[in-house]
Amino acid sequence: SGGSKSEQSASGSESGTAKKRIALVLPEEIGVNQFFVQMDEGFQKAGKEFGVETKTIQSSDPTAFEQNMRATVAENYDLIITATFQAEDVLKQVAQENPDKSFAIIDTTVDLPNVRSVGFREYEASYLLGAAAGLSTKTNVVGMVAAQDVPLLKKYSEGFKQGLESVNPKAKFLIGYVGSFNDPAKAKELALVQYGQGADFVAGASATSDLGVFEAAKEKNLYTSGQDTDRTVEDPDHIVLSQLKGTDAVAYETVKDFANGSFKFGTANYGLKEDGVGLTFVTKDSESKLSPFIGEANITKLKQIRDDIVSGKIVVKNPLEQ
Amino acid sequence: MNAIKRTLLGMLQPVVAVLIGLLAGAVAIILIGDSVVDTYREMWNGAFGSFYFLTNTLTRATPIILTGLGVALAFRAGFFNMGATGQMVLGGLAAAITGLYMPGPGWLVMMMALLVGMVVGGLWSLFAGYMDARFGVNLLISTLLLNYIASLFAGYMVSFPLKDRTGSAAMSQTPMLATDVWLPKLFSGMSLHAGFILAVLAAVAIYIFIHHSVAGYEIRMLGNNPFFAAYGGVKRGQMMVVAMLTSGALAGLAGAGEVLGTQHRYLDGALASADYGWSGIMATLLASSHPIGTAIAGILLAALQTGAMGVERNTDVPLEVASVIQATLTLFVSARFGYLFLKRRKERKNNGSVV
Amino acid sequence: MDQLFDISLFNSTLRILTPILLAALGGAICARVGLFNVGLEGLVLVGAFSAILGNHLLGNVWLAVVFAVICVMLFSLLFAYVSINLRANVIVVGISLNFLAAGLTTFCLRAIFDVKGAYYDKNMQGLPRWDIPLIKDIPVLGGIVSGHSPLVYTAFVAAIIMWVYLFKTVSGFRLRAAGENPVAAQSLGIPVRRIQYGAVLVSGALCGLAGAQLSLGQVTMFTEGMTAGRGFIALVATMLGQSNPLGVVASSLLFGLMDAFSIRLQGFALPAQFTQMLPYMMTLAAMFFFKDRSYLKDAQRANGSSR
Amino acid sequence: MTVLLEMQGITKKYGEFTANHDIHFDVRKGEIHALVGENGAGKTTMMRMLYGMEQPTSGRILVHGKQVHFHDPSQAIRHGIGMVHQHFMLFPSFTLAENIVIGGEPKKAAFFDRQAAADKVRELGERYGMPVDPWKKAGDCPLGIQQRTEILKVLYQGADVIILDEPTGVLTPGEVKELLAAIKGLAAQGKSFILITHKLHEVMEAADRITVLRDGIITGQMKASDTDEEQISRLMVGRQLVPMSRAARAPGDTVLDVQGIMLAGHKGSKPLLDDISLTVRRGEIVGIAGISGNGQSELLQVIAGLRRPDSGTVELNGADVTGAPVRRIREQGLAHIPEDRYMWGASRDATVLDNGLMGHQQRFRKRGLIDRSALRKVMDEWVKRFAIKTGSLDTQAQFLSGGNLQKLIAAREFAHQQPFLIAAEPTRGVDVGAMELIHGELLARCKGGDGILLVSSELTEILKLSDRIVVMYEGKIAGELTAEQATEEQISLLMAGGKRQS
Ligand SMILES: Nc1ncnc2c1ncn2[C@@H]1O[C@H](COP(=O)(O)OP(=O)(O)OP(=O)(O)O)[C@@H](O)[C@H]1O
Ligand SMILES: Nc1ncnc2c1ncn2[C@@H]1O[C@H](COP(=O)(O)OP(=O)(O)OP(=O)(O)O)[C@@H](O)[C@H]1O
Ligand SMILES: [Mg+2]
Ligand SMILES: [Mg+2]
Repeated sequence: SGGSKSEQSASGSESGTAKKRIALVLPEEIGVNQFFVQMDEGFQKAGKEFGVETKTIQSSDPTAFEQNMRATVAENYDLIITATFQAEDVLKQVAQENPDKSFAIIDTTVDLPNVRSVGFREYEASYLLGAAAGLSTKTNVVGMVAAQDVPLLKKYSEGFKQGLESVNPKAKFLIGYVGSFNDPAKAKELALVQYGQGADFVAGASATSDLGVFEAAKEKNLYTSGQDTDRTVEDPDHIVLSQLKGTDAVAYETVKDFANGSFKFGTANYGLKEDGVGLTFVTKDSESKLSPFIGEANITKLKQIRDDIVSGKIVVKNPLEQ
Repeated sequence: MNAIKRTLLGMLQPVVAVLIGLLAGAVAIILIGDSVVDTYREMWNGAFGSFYFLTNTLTRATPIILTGLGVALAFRAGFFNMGATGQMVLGGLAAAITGLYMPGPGWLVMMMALLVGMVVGGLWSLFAGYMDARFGVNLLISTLLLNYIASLFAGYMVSFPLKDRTGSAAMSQTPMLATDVWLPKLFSGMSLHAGFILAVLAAVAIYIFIHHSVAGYEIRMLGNNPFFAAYGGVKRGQMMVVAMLTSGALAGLAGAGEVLGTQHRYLDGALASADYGWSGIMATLLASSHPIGTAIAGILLAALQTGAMGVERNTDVPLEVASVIQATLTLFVSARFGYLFLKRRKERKNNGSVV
Repeated sequence: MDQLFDISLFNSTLRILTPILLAALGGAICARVGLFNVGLEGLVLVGAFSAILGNHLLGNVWLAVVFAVICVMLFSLLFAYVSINLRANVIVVGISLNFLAAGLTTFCLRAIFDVKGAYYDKNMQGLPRWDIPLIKDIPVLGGIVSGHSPLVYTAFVAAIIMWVYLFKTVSGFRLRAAGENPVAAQSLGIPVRRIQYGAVLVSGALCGLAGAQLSLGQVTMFTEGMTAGRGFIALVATMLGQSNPLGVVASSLLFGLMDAFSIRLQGFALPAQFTQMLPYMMTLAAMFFFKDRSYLKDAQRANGSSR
Repeated sequence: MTVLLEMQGITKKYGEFTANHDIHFDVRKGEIHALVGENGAGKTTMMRMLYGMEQPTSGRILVHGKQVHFHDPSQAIRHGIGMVHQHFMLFPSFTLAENIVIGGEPKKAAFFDRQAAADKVRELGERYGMPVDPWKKAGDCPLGIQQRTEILKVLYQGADVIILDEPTGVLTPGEVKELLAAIKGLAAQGKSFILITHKLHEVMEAADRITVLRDGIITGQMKASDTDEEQISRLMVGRQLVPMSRAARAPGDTVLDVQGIMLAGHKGSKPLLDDISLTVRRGEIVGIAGISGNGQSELLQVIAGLRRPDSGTVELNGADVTGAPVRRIREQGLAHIPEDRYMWGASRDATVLDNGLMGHQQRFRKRGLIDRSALRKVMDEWVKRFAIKTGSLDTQAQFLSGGNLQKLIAAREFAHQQPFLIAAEPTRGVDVGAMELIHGELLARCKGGDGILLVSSELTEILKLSDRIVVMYEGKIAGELTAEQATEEQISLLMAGGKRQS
């Protein structure tokens, strides 16, 4: 990114010190998913630390997202970051139409010369989580509450299932769909039903609705797990694991690179190997103490599985590639 | 003279309402400590600030106008059709399927896709009408319920049988349509597509139909007083079919237009999450089911929405506050200040004795 | 199959239906005075938020419920003022209120709690569960009926009180008169407007309870848009129950049961989208048996918007 | 006699239009004061001001000599003024008892004591000779009973001055007699009445004083004993009315042939129509007499195709039209003046023009569109010929006075030029001038060779126009009489379910 670009943008900023301007354009409203909140935090933090002007723009629906993307291009931001599969279509178009503009996308890959993409192999972490559940369950029934029965969430459910079956082929896997990303009451009912069907571990994979799963766990003394950040700190007795995904770090790094001039286009893909995804206690330590339900012995086994995935001894199938 | 006076008075009402709405919105902005002037300027810019943003607004108005017209026609016939969302979703899905799988030259596929979208939307709406006419299943409730059913069904279709398996294959969506099937853009580099022309034509056509055609007359009378219509030999069943079919077809066209003109594929949730259906109903009600009025109200509502996006992008006022302002404005736009104000003054003038 | 029909099915039915029933009763009383309240969704959402806010501020779950009721009543005054005094189209007002509530609660979540998406405090006490002394020991019934949040029982009591009020008391009689023929009621000196205001306020109170049940009874948290369409289902329940409180109880029961059932049906081979359709399908099917539409027609005519 | 109520120099304007001009009017204790005038003369407007539903533009209203300002009817009610509206103000889904006691409900604690209400209503009805079934729903009752309910409601409210706006329009002769007797009885007990009616013989029978209104101006005020019907109608219309004479007619072929019509009642109750057979020939008027609610409405609906009979046939103009769609029946040769003009005959929200188009859609269709200019031309003629008072053709029908709306409907149906016409209550609520016009038109059509089926609760109308008279009682034909045989007593007896005397 050359100086000429910053000069253009200076006209828009109040100070005239030619601060770089970076926009994070989200395809949805931020509150829909913890994942966006986390990303925004990393984005804002980097903005402050590296003296870059940051602007987060939410969109209420796909059409609004497209309009926001185009308007942001028109408003001459130096870098436009966006995220998730939902953004692919629009980004492909907009980036192609504006070859001299810089873009970045988080959580999926768009292979264009002016786009930097960072994808995640969540299914590897899901595999670990599923294995953890399979190793720990006493009732041989484990459940998962997912937001919707859509391909996107197969990254969680299919990986989980593979992991579960690999360590405990006899275990029964229950899955329930909330039908919405923010209906904790319904998610709680689903978790209660799975509890009624004998599950002693119910994984949450329903974005904001997970809070309902956590509550069910607390109420019925179930074990559960969270997503994206370390949720075990909220209730270590019941939320015993958390599947991690470093979206905040990626947003932070992207801004940092851009501010320092080390920003490069191209694609990157983060899995267990790159430490982009993970599982608490296995790939990363947690502030909370390990639940006896999981137990140190299992953690040791899981660490081995992690190493096998990294070394390629275990190949986790990408659920989206069929 | 009188006609001019009446038109002016008719315009006064919405103007006063918008002013009060802006005032109420200003209170919201002051409460969060932002500049009222800046916020409204950005709102205006986001909606009409340049030719580009104007076309954005018109793009967004297109599905609102079309669903609104459909709702208006059903209302006129006395059918409270709240099912625009479901009809739109199925129309969009059908258009996408046609666009993907029908062989033939692009323009023909495009036309067929629009047509199939209309037919499917129309049939879905007619289904509700049929249950009402034949089994006495209340239309208001059934159309609301059918929205959920349609959305879930379409969600299933694009999550499984019709799923896009190209690319990352993570989204619940159909594959992308071939470019020659897309509705042409009206101006290069802008989002406005030919669907807007269709919406304008539809508004004019529905206006002529409702106000000047015999069938439209019968539909209006049916809506006004079904007994009178029956007495005069209006065939309720036939008119119901015409009204519900057309109403659903317009919603279906709205969905097909979005699919062929904007998203270029059917994307799960894209039509429902934008609340086009509810906006269409609001446009109709604001215009008392007048087709041309519905089109204007549709543009107004779209402008409020694109304006809110402008506020989101260019001020520190967050999106939710922008939507509060938008809701406040619509809330007051339908109020009848002008009317009350005038009526009271007139009464005072005419009836001297009134205290 | 025994996994489909067990005590917990009926137990969860009662939980699921309560917010819907409370809101639908609110819708019913509005419909009875000729105001078709499409804004239930928004009112319940405001109720859910203010219940959490009240609990946060006052530190007492009962005061929180009262706080929610008061907040929603104030919010519903807006509905009353714009539709009654300013004679705006009630449906437009209702839809606008839904948008307003969504924006307002999201904004307040950020402004007051400084969080996005959800507010959750693990130390916050939700509504207690009541074990009803004698009933809880009755084998099957006890398992179904006992051990719910007090608002579950309140909802049913409210339905009965409303039924008695509407059909047995003088004041309820006049309320129905005001809704059925406002011109005639006015000509008899019945204060139609005041009655309409009263009905909207009661509706607000009920939606406040519905919201409180959702955010303090079913779960103890607030998330953006957590009503997830329950207000619209309540609207359907209102209409299906023909704005008769007992009818509303029946239609809410049907919906609650089907929703609870659909949750259990997941995993029995059908794709989730189809099991999720079940409550809507069954409600639709139920309508084949409830055909007296006279009341609904009046309600539609009263708001005059189909013209 | 003490003056209870007085209007001094009252003027009421609607915009440019003066509905009442400088009205001086009073009501004394125990008197029946009749108010007569053509449709749109301003009678209802005057009463609405007395009842607080409208405010006068200028002038004063005095009650017991004190000036009052009524802003809403409840204030008028408190001052002892009650009004029975021409178009009823009832709650259709409520019982009659509920409709009557509303506003003054008997209570047990806060609860509505419905039993006490029913008892009170029953007793009230008996006292005034107007019994009603307190538990019946108002919406299910015939117009006659609804009217009765309205009067009982005002009596229940304890009004001293009772305004009756065309109370007899929907009543049968027997009911009218009873009503007038009841009014006179009440007047003797000290109640005062303002009676608005178009039926001058009722005025002569019941009223003590008469006020005549024309175009919003009082054209005469006199004692009933000092005047006669002729003078009153001259004051009303401003001209002499010509009495009509009936020419002898020679009926031709059968145009309507109804055989064995059966129509079941609501779950288990008596059939609504029980084996009805009847014919109408070209060039004759067949009158159907009967107390309203004895199956006349249902019979007409069956003939007009608005209701499907359970058995039996309807043959119109040589073709079987049983259960055929309305449009086909109309094309086959039916014109139809419906009995309830607001329910069947018009759309209040639509313009006069749109109301006039109904049934004529095919005639004014031009390439699928409505030929409005042609329609306007034709309707301008109707307006002139029937002297319909309307702002313009674009006025909404709801702003027409009831009489003028009726003329519009009649004009529309006469314009059909069909060989068979149903005329149901063709002159209900219509003033003498308009009645003369409509009757004349009916006779002319008949003379031109059309068959007419006339349904009227007005015996004089039936007797005056019909060649044959069919009396209906409880869904059956109770008897048939020729015009020569028929006397009012005979018909009344049949209508009341008595045996036919031979
Ligand atoms: N609110 C109003 N605005 C304008 N004109 C009105 C209004 N009310 C009444 N009029 C007109 O005033 C005139 C008098 O009407 P009114 O109803 O008093 O007549 P009427 O004597 O009762 O007639 P009818 O015998 O048909 O009942 C009519 O021409 C009517 O159209
Ligand atoms: N705003 C208005 N503008 C014009 N005319 C009106 C208006 N409001 C009422 N009117 C007319 O005022 C008159 C009074 O109405 P009302 O309901 O008393 O019965 P009516 O129409 O007079 O019936 P009828 O003619 O049989 O007596 C009617 O003619 C009515 O149409
Ligand atoms: Mg009158
Ligand atoms: Mg009148």
